Formats: sequence, C-alpha cells, structure tokens
Amino acid sequence: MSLRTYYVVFGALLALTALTTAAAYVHVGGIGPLPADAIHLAIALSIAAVKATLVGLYFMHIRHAGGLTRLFAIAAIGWLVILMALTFADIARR
Amino acid sequence: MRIPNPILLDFRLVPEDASTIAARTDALYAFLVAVAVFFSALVFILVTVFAVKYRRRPGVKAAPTGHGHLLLEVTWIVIPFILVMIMFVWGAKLFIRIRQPPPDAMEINVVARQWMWKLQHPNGRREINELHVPAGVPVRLRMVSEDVIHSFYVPAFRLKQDVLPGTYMSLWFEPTKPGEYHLFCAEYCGMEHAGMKGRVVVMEPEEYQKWLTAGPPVQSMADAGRELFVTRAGCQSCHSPTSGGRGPDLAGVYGRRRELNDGRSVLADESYLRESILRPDSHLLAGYGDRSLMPPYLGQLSEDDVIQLIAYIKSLPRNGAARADAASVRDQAPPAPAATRPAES
Amino acid sequence: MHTSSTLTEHTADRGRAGHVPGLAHHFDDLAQQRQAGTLGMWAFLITEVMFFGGMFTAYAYYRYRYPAAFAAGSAHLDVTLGTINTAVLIGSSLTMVLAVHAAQLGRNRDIVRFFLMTIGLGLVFLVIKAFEYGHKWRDHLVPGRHFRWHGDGGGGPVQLFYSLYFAMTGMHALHMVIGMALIGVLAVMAGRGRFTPQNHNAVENIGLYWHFVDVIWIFLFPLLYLLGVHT
Amino acid sequence: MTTLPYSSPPTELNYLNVRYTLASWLLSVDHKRIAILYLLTITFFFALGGIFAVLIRMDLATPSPDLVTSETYNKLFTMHGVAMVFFFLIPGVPAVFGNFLVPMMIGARDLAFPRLNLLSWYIFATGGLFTLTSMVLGGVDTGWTFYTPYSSTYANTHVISAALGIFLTGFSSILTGLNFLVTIHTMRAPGMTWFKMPLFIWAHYATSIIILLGTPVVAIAIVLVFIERVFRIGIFDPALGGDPILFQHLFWFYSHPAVYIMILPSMGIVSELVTCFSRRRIFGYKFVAMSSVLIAVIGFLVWGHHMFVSGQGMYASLVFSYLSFFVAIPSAVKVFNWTATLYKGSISYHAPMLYVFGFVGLFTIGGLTGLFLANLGLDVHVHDTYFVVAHFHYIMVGGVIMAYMGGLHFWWPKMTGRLYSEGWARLGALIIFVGFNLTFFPQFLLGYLGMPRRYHYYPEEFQVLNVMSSAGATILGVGYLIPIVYLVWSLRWGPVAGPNPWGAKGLEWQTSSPPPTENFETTPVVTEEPYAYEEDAEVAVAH
Ligand code: HEA
Ligand code: HEA
Ligand code: HEC
Ligand code: CUA
Ligand SMILES: [Cu+2]
Repeated sequence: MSLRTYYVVFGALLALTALTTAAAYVHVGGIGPLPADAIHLAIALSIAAVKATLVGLYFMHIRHAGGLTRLFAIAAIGWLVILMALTFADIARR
Repeated sequence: MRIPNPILLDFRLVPEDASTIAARTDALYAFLVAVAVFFSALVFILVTVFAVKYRRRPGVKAAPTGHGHLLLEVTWIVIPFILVMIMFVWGAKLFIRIRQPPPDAMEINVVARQWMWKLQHPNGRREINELHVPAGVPVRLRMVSEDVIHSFYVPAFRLKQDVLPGTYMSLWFEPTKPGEYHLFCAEYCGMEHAGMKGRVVVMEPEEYQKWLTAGPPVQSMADAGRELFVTRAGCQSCHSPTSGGRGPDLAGVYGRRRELNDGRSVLADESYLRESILRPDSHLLAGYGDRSLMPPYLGQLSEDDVIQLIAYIKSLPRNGAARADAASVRDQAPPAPAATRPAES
Repeated sequence: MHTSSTLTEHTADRGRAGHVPGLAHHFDDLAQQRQAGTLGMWAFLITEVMFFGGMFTAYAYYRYRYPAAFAAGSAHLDVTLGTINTAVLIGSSLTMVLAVHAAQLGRNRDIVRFFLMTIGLGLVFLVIKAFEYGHKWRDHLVPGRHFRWHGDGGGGPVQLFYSLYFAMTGMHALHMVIGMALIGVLAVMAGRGRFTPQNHNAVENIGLYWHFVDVIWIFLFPLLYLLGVHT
Repeated sequence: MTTLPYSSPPTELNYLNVRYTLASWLLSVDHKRIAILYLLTITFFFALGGIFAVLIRMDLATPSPDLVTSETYNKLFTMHGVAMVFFFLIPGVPAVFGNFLVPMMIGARDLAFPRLNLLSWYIFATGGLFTLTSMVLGGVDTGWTFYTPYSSTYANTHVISAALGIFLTGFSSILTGLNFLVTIHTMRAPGMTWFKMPLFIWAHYATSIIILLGTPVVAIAIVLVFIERVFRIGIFDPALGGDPILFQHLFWFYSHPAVYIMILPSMGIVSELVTCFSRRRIFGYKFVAMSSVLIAVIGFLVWGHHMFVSGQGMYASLVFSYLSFFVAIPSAVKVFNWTATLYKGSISYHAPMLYVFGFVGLFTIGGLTGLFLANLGLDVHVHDTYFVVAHFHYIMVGGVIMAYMGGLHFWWPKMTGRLYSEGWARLGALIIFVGFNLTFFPQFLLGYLGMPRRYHYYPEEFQVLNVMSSAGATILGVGYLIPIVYLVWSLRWGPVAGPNPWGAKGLEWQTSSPPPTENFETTPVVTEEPYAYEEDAEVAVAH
C-alpha cells in the first residue's frame, strides 16, 4: 500500500475524531421513540465503527489480506455480538 | 413425612407430590425417562449386538463402509429433532405456568441470609426456617437476600427459585396435600449451606387460620410499614398531603406505569418501589428535576423494613380519592410534576 | 498477557534451519512460516476482542440500566484530554504503519526511527492518562472506600461507571505498556539490521497488535468521554 | 496374548532418548516432550482431584457431618471441581494427545509455534502452583463456579490465588488452541485436504475455536472478581447497583462451551479408535467432521441454560432452552455414526475398544440427561441437585475420561515404544465401568428425590443411595489405580511395540515408536482418505 494512502487515512481518522467530539456537543432532540441519548450513542458508535474499519482495512491490511484473515476478523465481531445480544436478551426483558 | 427406612420396599424414585406443579413435572419427567431409556437401550443393544456378531474372526474381513448413507443420516437427525422439539414445548409450557402467579395469590415474604430463612405472613406473623401454608390456596413468595445468593427449594413442590441480594424474586405454588416437606437452600451460600434447611408445613385452610392467629398478637405488615413510614423512616415528611407536595403522593402508585425523567416509562412493581426507596436516583420520576430530593435509604433500612414499607404503600387505596385526607389536598400538588405526568390517570 | 514468542518465534530459530536464513526447522519455506505468523497474530487478536468484549458487555448493560448515573459520571471526565489522547494514539498508529512499510522495504534504519516515534507517542498518551487518573484520585472518583460522589445519578451506579472506566482504560493502558516493551525489543533487532523484505513478520505482527490497541481506544473514547457532554 | 520376554530398549534415536538431562525436558520445544510434561502434570492433578473426591464420598457415606467440618467439606468439593475441570479435563486430551498427535497426524514436524507451546506448559504449571498454593494455605470454598457476591465479598478463603491460577491456565489454554488452529491451517502435509484429515484433527480444530473465542471472557470475568475482591471496587456488587447475574453470564459464556472443550477432543479419540478396532472406514465422515464444528458454534448460544432459576428473564430462558436442544442433534449424529461404523466390522476387544464401548454408552446417558436439564420446567426441580452432578459425571468421567483412557492405551505404544499388559488393561476397564455406574447412577435418583448438591450433610432418607455411591467410588478408585501400575510397569518390562502394533492407518503410525524428534524422516504425502482399513488384506495386530 502506498504511503499516500496511509496519510489520507490518518487525516480521515483525525477528522472523524474531531467530528465525533463535535457531534457530542450538538444538541439533538429525540426522534420518535428514540431519546436524544440513543441518537448520540448511535452517531458516536457509527463514527467509531467507520474509524475502526479504516484502521482495519488500511493499517492492518485487511484490504489486501486473504479470506481467512477476514473470516477471523468477522468471527471476532460475530462472537462479540453473540455475547452481547444473548446477555441483553436476559437483562432487557427481566 | 416418611420414616427413614433402608428396606428396599420403601424405595421411592420420586419425591412426594404436594403441589399443583408436581404431577406435571413428574409427567414430563416420565416422558423424558422414556425417551432416554429408549435411546440408551437402542445404543446399548446395537453396540452389544454388533460387537458380538461382528467380532473379529480369522479370515473374515470387515465389509466396506462405502460413502455413508444419506437417508440414514437424515433419519437420525430428524427423529431426535422432532423429539427435542416436543421436549422444548412441553418444558416451556410448564415453565411459563411456573412463572405466572395467579393474580389472587396470597403473599408471604421471605428474607434469606446466611444461613437461615426468615418468613413473614401478611398479618405480621413471623417464622424462621419454617413455612406454614394452607392447602389449596395459591401462595406467592416475595424473596430477597441480605447477603449472598440463596435458593428456595421445596422438592415436594418441584419448585425452586434463586434468592438474590438487591432484587425481589418471586415464586408461587399451590400446595395440594397437607403434610410436612423439606425446604432446602439449593444455591451454595457458604459454610452452613447444608444447614440452611427447614420445613414447609401444609395445613388445612382452617387450621392455617388458627395457626396464623395463635401466638402473641402481632402488627400486620402494612401497619408496621405505616409506623415506619410515619416515624422512624420519616417518609411522611415528604410523602404526605400535608408536606406541601415535596414528594409524590404514593397512593395507588403500585401497579401503575411511571414516567421517568429520562423518557422511559416503567411499571411500578415491588422491585421498582424497592429501588425508589433505597436508590431514588436510579429511576427519577419525571418532573422532579435532575436529582432526587429524596435521600437514598440504602444502608439505613433493612430488607425487612423495606418489605414492610412496600406492604404499606401497596395497602394504600389505588384511587387517591378514596383516601379522604389525600383527596382534599390533591390539587395543591405543585403544577410542574402534575403537568409532566401524563401517564397518571 | 503477551509474549514475545509470538513475534520472535521464527526469527529466533535461525541457525538451526538449513540454508534459508530465518527459517525455523519445522516450516517448509518462508511463505509458510509467514502465513503461520500472521494467522497466529490474528487468532490472538480474536481472543483480545473477546477479552475486552466482556468489559464492553458489562459497560453496555450498566449503561442501559443506569443511563443517568453513567451520563453524570462521564461528565466528570476531561473531554479535551480524551480528544488529544485519541489524536495521539492515531498518530502512533500512523508511525507504526510507516514502520511496517519500512520493513517491507527492508529499511532497518527507518524501522528504528518510526518505532521510536511510536513509543514516544505511546508515552505521551500514558502520561496524559496518568494525569487524568491523578485528577480522579484527587476528586475522590476512584472507586473503593475513597470514593465520594455528590452529584447526580446516585453514588452506587456512578461508582460502577468509574469501576468500568478504570478497568477498561487500565487494561488498555496495560496493553500499551506491553506493546511498547515489545516494540522496544524489535527496535533493537532492527538496529542490528535483522529485517529483510522477505522476513519481517515480527514487525508486521507488532503492527497488527498496536493497531488493535488503537481500535479499542477508538471505541472507549466516545463511550466513556462523550457520553456525558450533551446532558 | 503373547508375553515377550524382557527386551532391550530400541536403539535408534527417538524423541525420548535423544537426551536424558532434566533440562533437555524442561526446555524442550518438541511437541512430544511437551505432551509428556503435560501428561505428568495433569495426572498429578487428577490424583489430587480424585483424592478430594474420595474424601467427599467418605463424608457423604453417612448423613451426619462427621468426617470433616462444613468449611472443609466446602473446600473439598471446590478444589475437586477446580482441579478436575481446569487442571485435568480442559487441558486433558488436547494438551496431551493433541500436542503429541496433531503435528504427527497431519504430517508436520512440530506445531507452528514450538516455543509458545513450551511457554503454555510453563504458564499452566505456574497457574497450577498458584492454585496449589491456595490449597496449601487453606483452600478455597466458593465452588468451581465462583459465583459473586459470595466469591467477591463474603468468602474468606484463598479466592485470590485460586482465581489467579485459573486465569493463568486459561491463558495457557489459549496458547495451545492458537497453536493448533494455526498448525492445522498452515502445516498439513501435501495431499492432506480438509476432508482427508483424521476426525481427531477436526475435533481439535473445533476445540481450538472454542478456546480462542470463549476463554478470554472467563478471563475477564475472573479479573473483575479479582479486582472487586482486592480493591473493593464493585462491578457485580448489588450494594452499588451491580448485578451478580452479569457475572454468571460472563462465566457461563465460557464455561458452557468449555464442556465441549472437554468432550470434543475425546470424541475425536473415539473416532480414531472405533475405526481401527472394527477395521472399517468411519461411517458418515463428513457428518462426523461437521458435527464437531456445529457443536462448537451452537455451544456458544446456550450458556443461559445454567441460569434458568437464577433470576434470568423468562424470555431469555426460553431462548436458551430452545437453542440447547439443538446441540443434541450433532451429538446424536456422532453417536449413531459410531454405532453404524461397528456394523459389519471386524471388531476386536482390545482395551482401547472396551473404553470406546464405555464411552458411547455412558456419553449417551449423560447427554440424554442433559436434555432433562435443558428442559425448562424440569430444570426448576433438578437444578442444583445431584441430578446435575450425575449428569456431568456421566459425561466427564463416563465420557471424557473413558475416551482419555482409551486414547492413552491406544497411543501408549507410540508414546513409549512399549506394549502394556492387555489382560490387566481389560480388567481395569471393566472395574472402572462397574465402579463408575455404581457411583453415579444412584445420584440421578438422589437428584430427582431432591437432594441438593454441595451439601455436607443431608436428611437420612437419602442415605441408602449415598452409601451405594460411596461404595462405587471405592471401586472406581481401585479401577484407576490398576492402569497406573501396569502402565508404569510396561515402561520397563513391556514388550517392544514396533511402529504400528494395531495396524492403524493414521500418519502417526507410519513412523517408528517412539517417533524421532522430527517425527518423519521425509515429509509424508497423503493420497488416501483417512481410515482406509478396508484395503488391508489381513489384520496383523500385536497382542
Ligand atoms: C463434558 C462436559 C459436558 C457436556 C458434553 C455436556 C453436554 C450437555 N449438557 Fe451439561 N453440564 C456439564 C458438563 C457437560 N454437559 C457440567 C459440568 C454441568 C454443571 C455445571 C455446574 O453447575 O457445576 C452441566 C450442567 C448442565 C445444565 C445445567 C443444569 C443446572 O445447573 O440446572 C444443562 C441444562 O441445560 C446441561 C445440558 C447439557 C446438554 C443439553 C448437553 C448436550 O451437549 C448433550 C448432547 C448429547 C446427547 C443428547 C446424547 C447423544 C444423543 C443420542 C444418543 C441420540 C438421541 C438423542 C435425542 C433424542 C436428542 N448441562
Ligand atoms: C473432570 C471432572 C471430574 C471428575 C473426573 C470427577 C470425578 C469424581 N467426582 Fe466430581 N465433580 C466435578 C468434576 C469431576 N469429578 C465437578 C466440576 C464438581 C462440582 C464442584 C462444585 O460443586 O463446585 C464435582 C462434584 C462432585 C461431587 C458433588 C459434591 C457436592 O456437590 O457436594 C461428588 C460427590 O460424590 C463428586 C464425586 C466424584 C467422584 C467419586 C469422582 C471419581 O470419578 C474420582 C475417581 C478418582 C480417584 C478415586 C482417584 C484415583 C486415584 C489415583 C489416580 C491414584 C492417586 C494416587 C497416587 C498415585 C498419589 N464430584
Ligand atoms: C426529602 C423528601 C423525601 C423523603 C424523606 C422521602 N421521599 Fe420518597 N420521594 C421524594 C421525591 C421528591 C420523590 C420523587 C422523585 C424521585 O423519583 O425520586 C420521591 C419518590 C418516591 C417514590 C416513587 C414514587 C412514584 O410515584 O413512582 C417512592 C416509592 C418513595 N418516594 C417512597 C419513599 C419512602 C418509603 C420514604 C421513607 C422511607 C420516602 N420516600 C422518603 C421525596 C422524599
Ligand atoms: Cu443459602 Cu445455600
Ligand atoms: Cu451447559
């Protein structure tokens, strides 16, 4: 991967950091049944996910890695989802 | 209870059956035993027969396996699958029944601690490691622990429920047969876990009534709660029509949906009341600002106290108007809370 | 939790291998050895995801249950320092990826340079973190007997927030310290000219590790710091 | 059975006789030597756990608390569970047979990361020492499940060092799993495609997945308990609004899949043995292989079945129960395929095969009673009673240890170069089988009658069954001593085994016994499917 890509990704990451901090200060109202908190959380997590994806794809070279590496990365996320989803199946509906 | 008797004639395979659930559990058990025996026997017999019939003999070669047999594979996937689905549905139905107390159940409070059970009947009568209940009447236990996790277990009822610190757990049953049954603590809770046992005494309803009122007169739970409310705990100073509406009127709160200031709405059940008393900030009522005026009572009140306060709050008439003193001052409530409590009606 | 073995496995076995320098005896060729190394590192990162995942689950649960307390607790964190630290860590990821790039070209001098920059930025991060911890201690926000809370949300659940804050950032910091130590070791090896375009697995693996630590922070930052600012 | 006279030790250089110094063992990166290190360590913990078990059973022979105090009793079952689960059964098959055989079966010279492998043994030993320390200092009494708030706040025994020990073995287990995963992916011999791999390898592959994805979660759960206890920082503390059930979720997220860490490798053993001793290709290879992977995956979705009465929500309990039943299907597939493999085979009754018979029968009973527990309505009654104790001993002792013993006998000639005494071995297997059933079958009845587990003393009506169980345990204990004696004996006086005493087909049998350090003189090339027994003209077996 070229050096330029690295610098571009770096810039994007910094910009996103600024964006996420700024977004936290913006006052949003609730949308429908969603309270403002949830909206902030959704924004913050989406930005974080984009950042993590950038780091993964370009800095960790998943973009150019084999299928197995991708499978591993997906498995990690998938199992985290299992852990959280089934735990919440309990606590959200006690 | 049976006299312990090591003679095989007395050998029982299931415990006594003394609740409306027990026979259902036993029926399910019988079904599962049948499935288990069938499959174990199948596997045992096949293995034995093959092992004998196809034992190694000089000059006799094994027949080739070939490449499997799809139909067989499907068969032994599908048949167990059907069976387990039956098991699931049956078990789930029973479980849902176990988890849904009839609305008219009589309530008894259970406080567990290392290593004893403290029980209290609505009329205030207390007992330790013994529970007297009438036959034929549904009973709901409201249980909480003062320390670690315990578990309330009555084999003759086929019922058990863990008792946690910090939250109310409930368990209901309807005893069917007068008698004495084991009460065990089934969750390991420290040194004398094995000693944390007692008896459940199921009595004919009339006898139970007699038993209830026997002994020294006691204050009912709600009365004890009122006393606490007014005097020692000092709730009255805010939660009373005369306190200028510093705190909400508690009459009829139980069983209603409450609007919280973070936008959620929750059902005011016993756990909610408990949290509201011990940790008012954990669900703040809408319209009362960002911080509760109410002091947290965590550490000030014992689990017993809280249970009595709740009994009192629950005893307040649901309709505020029914309480003469409350009704007269109802509109004096501060406008802010009233305006932001749309769910109350 | 980490060992240098993962990283130096192949390289350290040199000498025993027949003709190919840097090839361990039990591998057929460098490609196989490299594939194994990369795969091993990714497998290890999976375990790391699950390790932090347990804490993220606890966080999600308690936040769901005590939103007000979590917002109140979070409001006492320093967003400015948090943002600066995020930038610092992203910067260290950049220098790390440049080190890996240098390794791919076999430029050992550059590897050393970028490694030192990475360690430097890591240190900056930790120093800032230490200041933040110090403030928390001063403000009685370190959970335990010392803890005092006079704000909103209720003392208990706010303490839960801080318990998780310290557990998560502490575990993250520990990972950084270990990472920096390993980078130090590899920097020495690079200083001796050990890496070639064919054989620089260890550098790539430490890179993966470091980026992973960065990714964890990318999630920690909004979840811990930004949750309280808009309330 | 022919008994050869004392024969001189093999003269070629092998992994055992290359060097004799202690350092050459303790610093060895040879997977075979590390396997032996593990074998010795876990045997020690098995004996330790067994001694605790014997004490438990002695105490329970009478209803009254007579042999030991309640506090000691609680420590006994805790340390029994901890030693057996974390220091014997979880490392058990993978760290001994997996370490020894995974590289050989796929035709590799070693595991991918030999030093990491040695490190994992050191971490394991260190973890063991921590746990032993806590035992020597006075023991732990939390139960092997470490439920909070008892473990974090109320217990005043040595929880901290025990927890640290378990954390460390978890880490060691992760390194082992990682090593297997990478090795299986990258180091298979030419021609060994995925579906030409022995089922033992599939089993270890699936096990590695579980180890990697599950262990870190219990590690963090333990770390959190640890800091809660040491620094009084509450994370599960109900006084602060924390939830003890969260700990249970994190614990069982690992510890349920962990039961498959124990059973899958031993299922792998059974697949190897059942084919060899019935001289037949495995029936339904792909189904058996895939069922391992399926068990590993579905195994992660069912942990809440340990929490039906814990206060877990009803909705979640329904989901967990439903999913639990799905695990039964791939297990059923395995059992039926093994049975079908016997059909029209040429079956011999060597000791390893006797253990296989034991495994299949006892695992079936253990597994089927697992369905009783997965059943919501019924579990309310039998949860935390001896029914559960019987269930898991049927699987772990009747299943896993049977397969472990089978594997030990099967690969003993490969590992040591010597044959054990077949007659004694059959006798031992028989005694173990009888003793086992006598010990644990009565516990099913006890459980349904309502006897809670972890009880130091109990109402008198439970005595008859308890006495039976204690009597059985004595027989079982003797049964385990017999193999120790004749196996050790065989090391010196056993006949020389030769490379392939069983006429078995795996790659591990194509090299000398004991194998040379590099396993194979030349990298083998695989052309056949595994278990190609049917091509053999005539069977030639040593005994
Ligand atoms: C190696 C260990 C091991 C294994 C493999 C299993 C396998 C299974 N276990 Fe077990 N279990 C434990 C070890 C194990 N368990 C331990 C240690 C505990 C107690 C922990 C503690 O609290 O201390 C426990 C507790 C436990 C509980 C909690 C009980 C309670 O505390 O209330 C439950 C509940 O669902 C359960 C279920 C199952 C099921 C459904 C399987 C299934 O995987 C079984 C599948 C197998 C079969 C079904 C048999 C083969 C099938 C056939 C022959 C075909 C016929 C099949 C059908 C009709 C379907 N187990
Ligand atoms: C791998 C797992 C494993 C194994 C193999 C065993 C083996 C045995 N277990 Fe264990 N058991 C557990 C895992 C295991 N157990 C777990 C997880 C618990 C739950 C703990 C808890 O509640 O927290 C438990 C609990 C448990 C209980 C319940 C205690 C209670 O709830 O109060 C009982 C009671 O009978 C019991 C009995 C036995 C017996 C008789 C054996 C026998 O099979 C043991 C036979 C072995 C021997 C008798 C040793 C043989 C001798 C040697 C090897 C030689 C030694 C000598 C030298 C050379 C020095 N076990
Ligand atoms: C200093 C004043 C004060 C005292 C003393 C006080 N409360 Fe409160 N209480 C409040 C206020 C204000 C609220 C509403 C804000 C909130 O939800 O915390 C409240 C709310 C409640 C609620 C939730 C009611 C609802 O409508 O959902 C309950 C239940 C309650 N209090 C019970 C008690 C009990 C029992 C005591 C005594 C042990 C007590 N309070 C003492 C001020 C007080
Ligand atoms: Cu209380 Cu066990
Ligand atoms: Cu389980």
